[in-house]
Amino acid sequence: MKAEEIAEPVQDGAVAIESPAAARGPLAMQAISLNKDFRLHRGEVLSAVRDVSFNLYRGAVVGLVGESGSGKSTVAKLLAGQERLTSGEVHLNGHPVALTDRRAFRQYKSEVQLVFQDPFSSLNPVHTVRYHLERPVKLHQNKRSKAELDPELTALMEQVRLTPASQFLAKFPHELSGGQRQRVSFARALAAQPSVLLADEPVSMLDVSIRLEMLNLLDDLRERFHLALLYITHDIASARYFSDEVLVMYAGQIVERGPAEELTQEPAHPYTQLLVASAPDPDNIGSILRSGGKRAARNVESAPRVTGACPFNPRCPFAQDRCRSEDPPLMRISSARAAACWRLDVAAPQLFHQSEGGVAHEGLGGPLV
Amino acid sequence: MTTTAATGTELSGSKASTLGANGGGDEPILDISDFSVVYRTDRGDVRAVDGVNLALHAGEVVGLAGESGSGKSTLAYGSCRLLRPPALITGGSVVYRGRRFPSGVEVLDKRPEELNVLRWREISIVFQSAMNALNPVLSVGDQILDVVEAHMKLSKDEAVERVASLLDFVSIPRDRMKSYPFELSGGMRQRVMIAMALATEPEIVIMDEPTTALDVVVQRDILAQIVELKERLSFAVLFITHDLSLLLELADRVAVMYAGKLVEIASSEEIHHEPAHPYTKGLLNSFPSLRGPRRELAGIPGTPPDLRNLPPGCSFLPRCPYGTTACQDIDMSLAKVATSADPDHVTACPFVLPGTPVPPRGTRSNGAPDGLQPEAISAQ
Amino acid sequence: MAALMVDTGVTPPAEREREKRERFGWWRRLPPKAKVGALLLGFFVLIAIIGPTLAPYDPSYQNPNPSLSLNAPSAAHLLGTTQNGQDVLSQLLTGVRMTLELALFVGVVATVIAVIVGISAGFLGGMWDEVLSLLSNVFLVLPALPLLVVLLGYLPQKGETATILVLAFLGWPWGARVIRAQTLALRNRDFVAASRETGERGWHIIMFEIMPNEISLIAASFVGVVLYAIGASVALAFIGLADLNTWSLGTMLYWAQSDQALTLGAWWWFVPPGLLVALIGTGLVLLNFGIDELGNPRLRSGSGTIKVGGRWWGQTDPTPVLGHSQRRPSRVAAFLHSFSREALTERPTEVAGPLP
Amino acid sequence: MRFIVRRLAFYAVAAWVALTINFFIPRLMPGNAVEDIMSKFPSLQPSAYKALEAMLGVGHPGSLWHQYVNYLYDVIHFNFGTDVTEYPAKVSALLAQTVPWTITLVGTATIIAFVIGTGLGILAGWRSGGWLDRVLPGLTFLQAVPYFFLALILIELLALRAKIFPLGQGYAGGDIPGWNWQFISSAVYHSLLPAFTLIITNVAGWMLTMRNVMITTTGEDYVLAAQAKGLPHKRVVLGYAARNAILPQLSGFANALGFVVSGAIVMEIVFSYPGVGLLLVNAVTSNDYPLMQAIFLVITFAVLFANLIVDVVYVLIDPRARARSA
Repeated sequence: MKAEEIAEPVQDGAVAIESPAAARGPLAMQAISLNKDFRLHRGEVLSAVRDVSFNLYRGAVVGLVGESGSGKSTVAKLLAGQERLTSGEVHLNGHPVALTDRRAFRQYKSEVQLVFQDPFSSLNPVHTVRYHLERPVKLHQNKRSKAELDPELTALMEQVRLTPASQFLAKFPHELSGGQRQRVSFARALAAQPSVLLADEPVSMLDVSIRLEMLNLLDDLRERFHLALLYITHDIASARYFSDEVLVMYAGQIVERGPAEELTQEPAHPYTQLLVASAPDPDNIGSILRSGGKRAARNVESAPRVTGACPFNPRCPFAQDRCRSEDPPLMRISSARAAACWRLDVAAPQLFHQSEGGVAHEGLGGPLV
Repeated sequence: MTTTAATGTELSGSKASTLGANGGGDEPILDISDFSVVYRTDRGDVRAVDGVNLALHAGEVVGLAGESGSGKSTLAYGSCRLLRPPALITGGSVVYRGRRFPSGVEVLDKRPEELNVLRWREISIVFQSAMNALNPVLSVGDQILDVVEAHMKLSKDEAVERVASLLDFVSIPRDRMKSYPFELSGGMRQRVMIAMALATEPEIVIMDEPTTALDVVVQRDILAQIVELKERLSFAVLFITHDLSLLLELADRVAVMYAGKLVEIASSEEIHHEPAHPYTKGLLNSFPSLRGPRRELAGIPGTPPDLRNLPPGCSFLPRCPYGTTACQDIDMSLAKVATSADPDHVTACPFVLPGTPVPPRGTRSNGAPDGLQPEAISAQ
Repeated sequence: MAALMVDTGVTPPAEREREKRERFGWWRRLPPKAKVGALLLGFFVLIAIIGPTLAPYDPSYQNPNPSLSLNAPSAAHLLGTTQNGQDVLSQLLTGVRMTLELALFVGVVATVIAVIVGISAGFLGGMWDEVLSLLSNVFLVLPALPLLVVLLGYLPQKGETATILVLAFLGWPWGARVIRAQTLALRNRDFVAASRETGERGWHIIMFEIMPNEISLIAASFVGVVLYAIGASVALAFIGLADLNTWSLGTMLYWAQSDQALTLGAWWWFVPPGLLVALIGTGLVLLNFGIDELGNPRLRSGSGTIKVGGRWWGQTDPTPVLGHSQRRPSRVAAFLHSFSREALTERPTEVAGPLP
Repeated sequence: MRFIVRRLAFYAVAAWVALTINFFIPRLMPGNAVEDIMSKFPSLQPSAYKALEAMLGVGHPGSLWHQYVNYLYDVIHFNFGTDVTEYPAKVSALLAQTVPWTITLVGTATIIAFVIGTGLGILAGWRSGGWLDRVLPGLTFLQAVPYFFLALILIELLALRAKIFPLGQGYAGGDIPGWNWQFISSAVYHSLLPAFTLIITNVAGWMLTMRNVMITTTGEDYVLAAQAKGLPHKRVVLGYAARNAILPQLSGFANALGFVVSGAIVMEIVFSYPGVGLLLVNAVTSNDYPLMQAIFLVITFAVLFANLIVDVVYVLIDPRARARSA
């Protein structure tokens, strides 16, 4: 059985795949066939994002997972309006977004906010916490007087659990720890009262011990304000922990998408399988690392991108001639899952021998390790 | 020593056998005892490492875990005396007992030029960021050659051949010798660092978060390579990382550090199944797992204490879910965990025995301490 | 000056010290170099302000009495007289004002140009950056003084305004270049993107997010331009390319030289103006180093050292150990040590390990 | 290669800007320069009026563009016109007499100052806090002293009073320029004091900047790594720290060349040294505009050429620049 026979190509990923996030609330944002090319110095063009489509729903978390350089941060910048789209459309609450002028941009910003990865560089060192929060409140809530501002700032600080608020408001960024700074970043984003929050690796620069606390805080905020949340990360385990739907990006494309639990427990795409197999796992004492490190000789260095081929084929153990000559589209595996691979029948056979919806539970690490 | 003409100089795999004679012996190859380091600042001394005892045996992988600022890097670099002012070693002893120094060398007594005999020849380091640790204007081959020429008596040709075979060893094509660091990918640079660390066949390799900056797949690959090389060359590894889950897979023993002190040492299995110290438990609870049921995790609320101004007694007390007022009186010395299967399992927390469940999440709001929770102890 | 360079970064201060520190916080935090520079400059600025009123004589008054020509310093003329019987001290007190005034104007004009060009090039990027950077780089490589000489050579009136404009015209590129580089770096920092997220306008981002982070750089480039302006204006006046009827430190040097003050042994006429130029310059250079050190404390003299066991340990020494006196052996001792038994056993004697 | 081509293009633009400024100065300045010259030099024949106009372009027939093109054509053919003061000597001949003196003296002194300053800076930066580092603030005084002032005092003390050095000039009065020992030794002897003054006023600046870069570089991980590798001290200092620190120092050197040359102009006046600086000032005082402009161009081109050489050296030392230029 060929992959196409069991998995039909998905024409419009945003529509044809039922997002598990849809159950949480109404549709907030649609990314439709986003493309972003960067012109490099010597006339070359880098396709950082290629044909990426997905939906964000109020109250739900969509996790976007990929390695550095996979284009996941560019997706966030495109959605936030920080980068210009090469082609594609973004819809907000059902209407296409056109950032034609300053006013439209500012209006968009009161709906969509981006939280940055590095809390050490996202706060201006010369300004106090108060300044960082006052500006968005003034601009988006039009509260100008001190009497109006102060209760709002205090409320914001309490929402991100920086108390006593008055004490923290007077501080400069360098007087705060990394976790406290990131809380300020959250508060600043909330001050615009957005409906969509894009979080670009919001915890990866923080210490391991406080990462979960921050993720839990983000989750609380999502629930309280009914936010549509895009969670971008390189850590697939935290995506499983935190999101409803997971999208896996490789070389600018979404190579697999599906409900977080199903996707991480039974990855279909060879790249997702590799990602899952590579994640550190404390339950895995006596793993390859400890038993003498039998290393599969993989070509992990990124090979030059060849157009019209599966981007993963140089590293893929299942690669065939077709993978080197034709770029696979996203193909539906089940109502909520899809993967872009010609060799799904070989890479993840158990997904197709079961009745739809039933998921096999023997681990998948096998073929790669 | 002459080598076969065909292959030139090659790295040995036979050190393991020479070590076999004393490999299982009790004498550690690196014995750090009562080691303390402060940073002198305008606003007082920062006690970065405080009275630490740690032993590393030949061929063993010891993991050193803790959050940033816990002193794990200071401990490792301090024991090689590589810390820069205003760092000052205020006491203790670091004894190195290698193949060539069976009677032991006190590192802290060495004069500057004498240290060069130990450095790299006996103890080498894989730095966290290879990009920063490699000289940007020298080719990677020349940088490895520097080490070989400084520590080994080889002819120029032999030295070059050795560099080439070292690159072979870490699966980098030989012609990359002439490449500069900026021409290599992140993974390749880290491999070059590893090749360089092994160039003189040291007995100890300190690895300072060698894979933190890399993507998980590359990270996995490089860790596997390190393990493989360790099996062949049998050096001891001191592996520093904030990622405890990684250590559990990799290390024979794990030492957990908090606020300049070691709070727990045990075998990886023991740390994983029977963590004794609340901080270790917290760290273990900080990693969402890909396998097993999805569970609510809490991490460790709060922030590490100011090292200039530590709370009395246990320095973890303000963040500890089990803390009692009695914790203000303990001195944080390591004591054996009687119930443990590992006879060498020690911890600095005298009150919590292995197996205590972590209290449910949600009782705490922010990083500020909620006050002590004596019932947690009585529940035990 | 060396005595002032006492290291402050090592000894923990006592409590009383800390109180004082808070009261004079900003001054105490200044690096010693900046303090010396600021004091020197403050002194000369004061002279520039009140100097002319203190001058005992009219600096231009030529005493017809030949016995008052080229008098050595005396009670009546504290710094002696010129060949024309003019009072040197009065000329100095007037000249400092003129020299500093000119340098200040040049500094302001050139710095404003530098800030505008540097920030627009760095912030706007693209074509703007290409053109503006090219412009500042071209002006940077053109040798300033010959061009100044040619420009002023054409001017029939070589007055103050002309000199200021010509000096400012050639004085901005260096500042523009460093400000551009800094703006480029800041523009890529997340906090600029974050303020765009907040919905801030471009000018607000420039004025309130980027500029405040460049204050020390702008100050440094201002000080640099002032230094250049003093040096160039004095040199131009010395060549004769200035209004020689006014009194500045440069014109004083011109007259002293053209009337052969040194050859006639009138050191009191020639040395003071030159010395003042050097002292003002020293003040400016020290101030600039101080600004650098504020931004990068590691540049402070002795900041990377710690005193242990009666010896200073530097950046590149092994970490010192308290209570161990590990004196650095002299070269002779190190040479002798290399023959000792200990050294021989520690020598690397092995070659590459045996084959498997 | 790309890098070199880019730099060459840049210097071409810079040269063009200098030429254009040069072309427009006489046209933008107030007054009639030609009348000015004619009245100052009664010895000039009326026929010289045309030549002056042609050179300065004042009142010249034809469009401005036409004049501009003619001007560029002349410059490219090294035709700087006729000199006024020493009429009818060619300007290019005067330049040929003076340029070698300046380049030899200023070039040598600048390179020596740079090498000594950088070397001392390496030592001061590596041993931050050492004695060399502590005398540094005192050296700022040397950096701030006006060059000509120091030179005059040294002439007074060392030449007039102590009679160790000659008073000035490029060579002794009786010597005839030529490639003979007597002349060369005389020239070298006469250049010692000017060179010495140039060096001591410039050394401190190079030393201070190099020290700062060196301190920053010493803090880099690769220097720590070199120490951890147990390399010999010399190798760590020179191969790892200084090798990297020299790169920003070289860019600074390139940028400062214009200033160094400026200082040298005043130096030549003080020492009556027969170089272009003295020629320039004489030209200015005698309103010899054509000569003034020609000298400005020559100095500018020399500085641009020196910059180009520094660029090439930079590319040779920095593999990253080499890769970019490939």
